[in-house]
Amino acid sequence: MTGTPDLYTDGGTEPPVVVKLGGARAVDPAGAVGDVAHLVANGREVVVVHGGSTEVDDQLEALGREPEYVETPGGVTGRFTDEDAMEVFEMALPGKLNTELVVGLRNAGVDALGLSGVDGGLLAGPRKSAVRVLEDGKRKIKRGDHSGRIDAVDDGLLSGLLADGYTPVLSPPMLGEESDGDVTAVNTDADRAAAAVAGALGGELVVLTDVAGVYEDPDDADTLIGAVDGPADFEDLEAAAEGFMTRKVMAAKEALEGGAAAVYVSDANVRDPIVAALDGAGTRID
Amino acid sequence: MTGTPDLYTDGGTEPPVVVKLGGARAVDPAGAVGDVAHLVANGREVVVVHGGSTEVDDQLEALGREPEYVETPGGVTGRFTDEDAMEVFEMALPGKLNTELVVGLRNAGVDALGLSGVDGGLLAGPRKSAVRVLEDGKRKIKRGDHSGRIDAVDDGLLSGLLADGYTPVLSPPMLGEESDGDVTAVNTDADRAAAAVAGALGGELVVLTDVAGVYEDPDDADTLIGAVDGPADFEDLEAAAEGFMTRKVMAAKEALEGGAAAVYVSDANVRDPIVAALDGAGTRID
Amino acid sequence: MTEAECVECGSAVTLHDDLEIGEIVDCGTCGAELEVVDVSPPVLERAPELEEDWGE
Amino acid sequence: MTEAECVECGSAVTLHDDLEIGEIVDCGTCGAELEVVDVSPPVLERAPELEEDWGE
Ligand SMILES: [Zn+2]
Ligand SMILES: [Zn+2]
Repeated sequence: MTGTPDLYTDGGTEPPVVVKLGGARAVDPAGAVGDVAHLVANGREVVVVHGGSTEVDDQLEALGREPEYVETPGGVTGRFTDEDAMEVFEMALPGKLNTELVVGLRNAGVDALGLSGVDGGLLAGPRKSAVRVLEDGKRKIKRGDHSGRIDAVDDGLLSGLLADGYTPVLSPPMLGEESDGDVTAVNTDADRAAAAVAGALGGELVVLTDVAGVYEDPDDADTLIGAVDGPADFEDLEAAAEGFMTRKVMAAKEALEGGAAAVYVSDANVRDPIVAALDGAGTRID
Repeated sequence: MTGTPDLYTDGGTEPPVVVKLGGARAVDPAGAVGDVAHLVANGREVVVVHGGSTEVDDQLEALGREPEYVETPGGVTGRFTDEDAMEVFEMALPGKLNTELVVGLRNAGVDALGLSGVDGGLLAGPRKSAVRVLEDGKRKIKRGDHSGRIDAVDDGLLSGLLADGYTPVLSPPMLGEESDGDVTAVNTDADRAAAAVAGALGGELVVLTDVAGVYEDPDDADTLIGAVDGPADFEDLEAAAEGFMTRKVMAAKEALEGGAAAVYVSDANVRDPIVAALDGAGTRID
Repeated sequence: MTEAECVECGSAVTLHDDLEIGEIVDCGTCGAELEVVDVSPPVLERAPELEEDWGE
Repeated sequence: MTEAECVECGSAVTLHDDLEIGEIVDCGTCGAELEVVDVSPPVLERAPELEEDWGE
């Protein structure tokens, strides 16, 4: 999907870069913040997307509440976000983390502007309030979840802000559409949010994580997969991905299917991590 | 400052309306939310500004911390916002309250988009970290406060969003500029933030509160001041204002000096409170 | 042991005693997945198909 | 009772015993407002002018 340079709205030949920063404690944004500043100073359009699952847990615990995780029959573990948890989610992500990241980027010279997925209906899709869970070996339907999957991105809002020189800093929640037409703030995975944004903008998606990329064998540093080109390669990648990396690979697939130019999964904890990723340090998926 | 209609960017003759919703529990935003929807549906540009001091206190208490208030030698009581309190402030205002208000407005059909003052450097000015306080009868300098006063509004950002059909929903913190050039998220009064925005946009400022307006004698409902026109009237208003109303009147003054078309102080808890205010239900200041 | 009727094929579905609301049981006859929406007396509905999804 | 020098006029300023850092004292000679920036030994600086301001 890359190869031939196209002309973008800014008159340049490079697509916007969508950078996903981790919520995991292992992912230090300091290097990434300076790197975003370099890219922007060099005229590149950048959108930053961040998660913050551990911060949600920390704040729940500070408030004396217990984070609730459920296992689905398929073996996926995920947060169950009831109404109270959603409130803490809003406090942790668009509240604390987004504000701090915007301030950090502004101190690096970036005209950063924070938005959650509810703002302007930026990240929208159907709300899912029921989940299938496995509890004590029993399959159950559990209701009251606040989650959803993005099926629409207001790319016009982002393009407008980018054209005006702002660097959007995005975070969950997304805008969940109920069957009765009402909307609610709901949880969504930040990797997939970044993928949806990269797809909508035709951008390059850089997913920064706490390992160097996707490995054929995670215990063998020599088996880092450098480039994934075409369906056969991608099947190998899907087979190789384990644990949390499965989600990164699924996000990569969604980004490319949505129109992203390329996806990079790479290490956050190196010097200039975004430029390193774009230069091929981690796993590149086309 | 009103009287002769001017042409505004939307081609209409009416300036934007800047609505300040309370943070106080007494101010129910439900009526205001529907009213914003009416105004927007009728082609009026609206900017919403909200506070949320009681929510900050509630969250501090839920986290087992004590809200800290100080008294200045001049008798003004205000929050002392240390670094920890600022974090909770971010969680309560741009996190929880702003997200909930944006969702509420979207459910009323408004294309609402939330921003804090740090986003895009929207509300900026010098940070003040030292305050003069009166403690046990002693005057002291207390350092480590996170507060500031807005001296610049990015009105271009707001105009652009309004022209694109969005209704900005703004909240503190503001972007505090340190003497070394760094920036920090800092506390600022939401009434004065609304005043700064109304001034920058040449808008009409509607300050919704839990009383009908400014009274000559707060204990006598017949003494509501209906219209304040000119400096002599304004001096009477300043003399009449007591307690928290002193701050509303000071905000009104700042708004008008900054270029606002008019200021209305009026009751939030009536039907269609914004339209009622614009129609003269409360105190109108020119 | 109690029984309830499968909403898909009408067969009797045998249910264990400590049945919980929200639990999913399979119809032994037609294989439909049924959600327990009430327990006394037991009421079954077709269990909704739900994608495996997750948030932060 | 201790003393410290006024940074504005050089006069000796008499200080009470339970002096705290941050406290503001007035110079009896020139009237300057002085901030106690250290207590042992006491050090005075010109107290900053600060506007009355407040947040949420
Ligand atoms: Zn059946
Ligand atoms: Zn002196």
